Amino acid sequence: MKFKTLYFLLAGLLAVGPVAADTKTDAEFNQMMQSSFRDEGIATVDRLKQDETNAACSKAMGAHLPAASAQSIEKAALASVRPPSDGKYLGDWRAGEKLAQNGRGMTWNEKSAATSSNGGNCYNCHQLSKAELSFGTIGPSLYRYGANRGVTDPQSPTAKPIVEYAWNKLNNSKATNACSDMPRFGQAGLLSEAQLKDLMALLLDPESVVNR
Amino acid sequence: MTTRRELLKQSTTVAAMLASLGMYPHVAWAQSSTYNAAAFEAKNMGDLMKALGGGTPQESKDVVITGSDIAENGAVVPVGASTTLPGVKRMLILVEKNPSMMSAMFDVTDAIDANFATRVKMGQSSNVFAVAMMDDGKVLFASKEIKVTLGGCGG
Amino acid sequence: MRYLISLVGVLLLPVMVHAQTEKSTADSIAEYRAMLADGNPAELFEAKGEELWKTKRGPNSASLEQCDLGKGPGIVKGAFVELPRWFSDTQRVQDLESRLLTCMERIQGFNAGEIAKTKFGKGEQVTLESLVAWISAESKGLRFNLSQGHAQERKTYEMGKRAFFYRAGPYDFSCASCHGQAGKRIRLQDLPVLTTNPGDGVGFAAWPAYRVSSGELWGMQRRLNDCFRQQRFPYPGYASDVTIALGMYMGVNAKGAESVAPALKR
Amino acid sequence: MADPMRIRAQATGDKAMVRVLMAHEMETGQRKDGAGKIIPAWYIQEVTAQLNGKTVMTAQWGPSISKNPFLQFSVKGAKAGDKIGISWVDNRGEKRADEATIS
Repeated sequence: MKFKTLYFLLAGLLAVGPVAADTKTDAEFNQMMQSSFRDEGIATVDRLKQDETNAACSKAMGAHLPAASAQSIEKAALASVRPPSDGKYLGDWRAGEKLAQNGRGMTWNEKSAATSSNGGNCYNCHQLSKAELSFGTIGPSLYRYGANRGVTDPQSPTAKPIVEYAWNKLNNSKATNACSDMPRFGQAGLLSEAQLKDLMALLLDPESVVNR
Repeated sequence: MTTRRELLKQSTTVAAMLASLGMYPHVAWAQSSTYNAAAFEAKNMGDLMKALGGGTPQESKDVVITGSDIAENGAVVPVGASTTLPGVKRMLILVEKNPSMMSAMFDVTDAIDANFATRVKMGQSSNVFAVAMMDDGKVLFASKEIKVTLGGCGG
Repeated sequence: MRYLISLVGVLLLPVMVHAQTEKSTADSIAEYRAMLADGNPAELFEAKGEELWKTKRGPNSASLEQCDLGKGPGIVKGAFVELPRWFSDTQRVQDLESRLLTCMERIQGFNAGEIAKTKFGKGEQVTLESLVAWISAESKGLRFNLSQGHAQERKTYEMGKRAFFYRAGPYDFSCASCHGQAGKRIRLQDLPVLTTNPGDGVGFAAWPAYRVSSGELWGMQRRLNDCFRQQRFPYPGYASDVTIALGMYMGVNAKGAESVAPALKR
Repeated sequence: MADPMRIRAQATGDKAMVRVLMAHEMETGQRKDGAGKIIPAWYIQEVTAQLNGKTVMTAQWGPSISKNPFLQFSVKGAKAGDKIGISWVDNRGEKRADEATIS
């Protein structure tokens, strides 16, 4: 009898192997997350659901993703970005600066998840203008972003690759870095096309506080 | 540490008890009838001096204002006002751009130094003043700018 | 010779002025914090917390003096720097605040579930603020030394680690987005790295703390709650499993760090 | 009744440095609550300090003193064992008095 139980146990272990342990921990973890959070205003529990990108980056725990996995995420992210509907990449840098200063959006305190109630949160992580001393350092400094890249006329063909890179980054940060810490402002519906253009102008307009 | 706390707690409890019975021998209650409401409503130096009966303030290097150049949070900004000049009647702490200018007014006696530190609220970056009102009617001041930064995420 | 010196002085002056403005922000902020360090209003909460611990309260009209924070009934000193830990009477890993709920329910007869649902700064949550201020102060200067001896303590650590790196929500943030690397800040606020010991009195070793922005005393539960808010996550339950697991993860990582709690924070 | 103050008084030479923390909301009367209603002003207006029962300082405060106020000053001719008493009264007439021994 005892032998038989052991046999079944062993057979079970062999059949499922380490995958079973993983699945069990996964289930326990998911159970912990589901039972620990509740809806509050616009911040509902379904926000805990992960897409493939977030799932892969979470699992890596800060380490680099395998090259193939990173490339496939970046490729899909890039494919999600559309150029501006009217072909114009730059809006108003003054509106962009206001957005960059605004750190609000999407918390359970916010009444609405509409793009109009969201800020760009840029200064939280980046240096942008010389005047603003209160800037974060999670992301690289963007001070003189356009000027340092020689952008004197954002409309010019020489500026095109720089303009497009910035547009892609703002729309879907994962297009250039699979596990970027930056939100996907366009793809996640956090900012409207017009708002994104204003941020583009802040970065690339030679007259903007970033470049002057 | 614990001893000090125990001691303090005992003394404060006793104090509170006696005070509530109106029997506390050492500490007299502060009097509210003398509160200078007009001075605390003044929006500018002119109105303030009118309310306090002082003349035109003059800048003086004998008056010292202490504070950091930048305050991480406007809700709590440490400020100090002091002078070693003899004959000080009152020391004031003012924040130029607050809705009302004066934060605090200290009456100086022979038993204390004209040296006070407290913490004030600042709605925005502003000049902060230490003002010494002298026995001879002179009003002396020192000022410094304190920048209030946006400390957190702004969310 | 004198000419030479003044010439050098003139030449160096612009450089020095430049260097000075470069570092002035950080210096001024440090100066600001130093000026506030003496006279932390958390002391007001400590005094109240000690009194609340010893006062007969609740439906059972009992004090918390027999509460077991892990080192035996009534032993407060040193308890804070060993929490969260496994408790055999509840068969759970508990942090300080979760454990206080247990004591308030079992000893004083309060409804722990109701207190957990109460908003911060209201009702019995106010009691908890003062209690955590005093209890943490009783371990001030001691070093964090969480147990990983029990299987559940090790498992809770692993769960906390996963939660720490769990990216989700509209911004794709995890705890690690802000606290995964050393030397980063949001705006001017320094961010402790929490995947390792960030140092004495930093990160996990700096909470509970008096927040000058709101004039409130925040325990680790409220700290984590506001982290999740800014992470754009849904609302974490007070003393929920994920908060305790994160406490275990950060606390074990902080092994050897000196506790300065209750600290003073922006 | 208001919570007790924390008073620390330490003698150095012929002076004593006094540091006080008071538990008070110091509401400005300019903030609004969640429903958009003005929260009425509530703040300490007068502070008095005594050395062994004799008044050595009086101060008047406005609502722009920070919540849970801090005050530091030094008293001349004070020595260890002397008593420092602090009292305050706010704009609602609420009062508090505490005492500490100089160490």
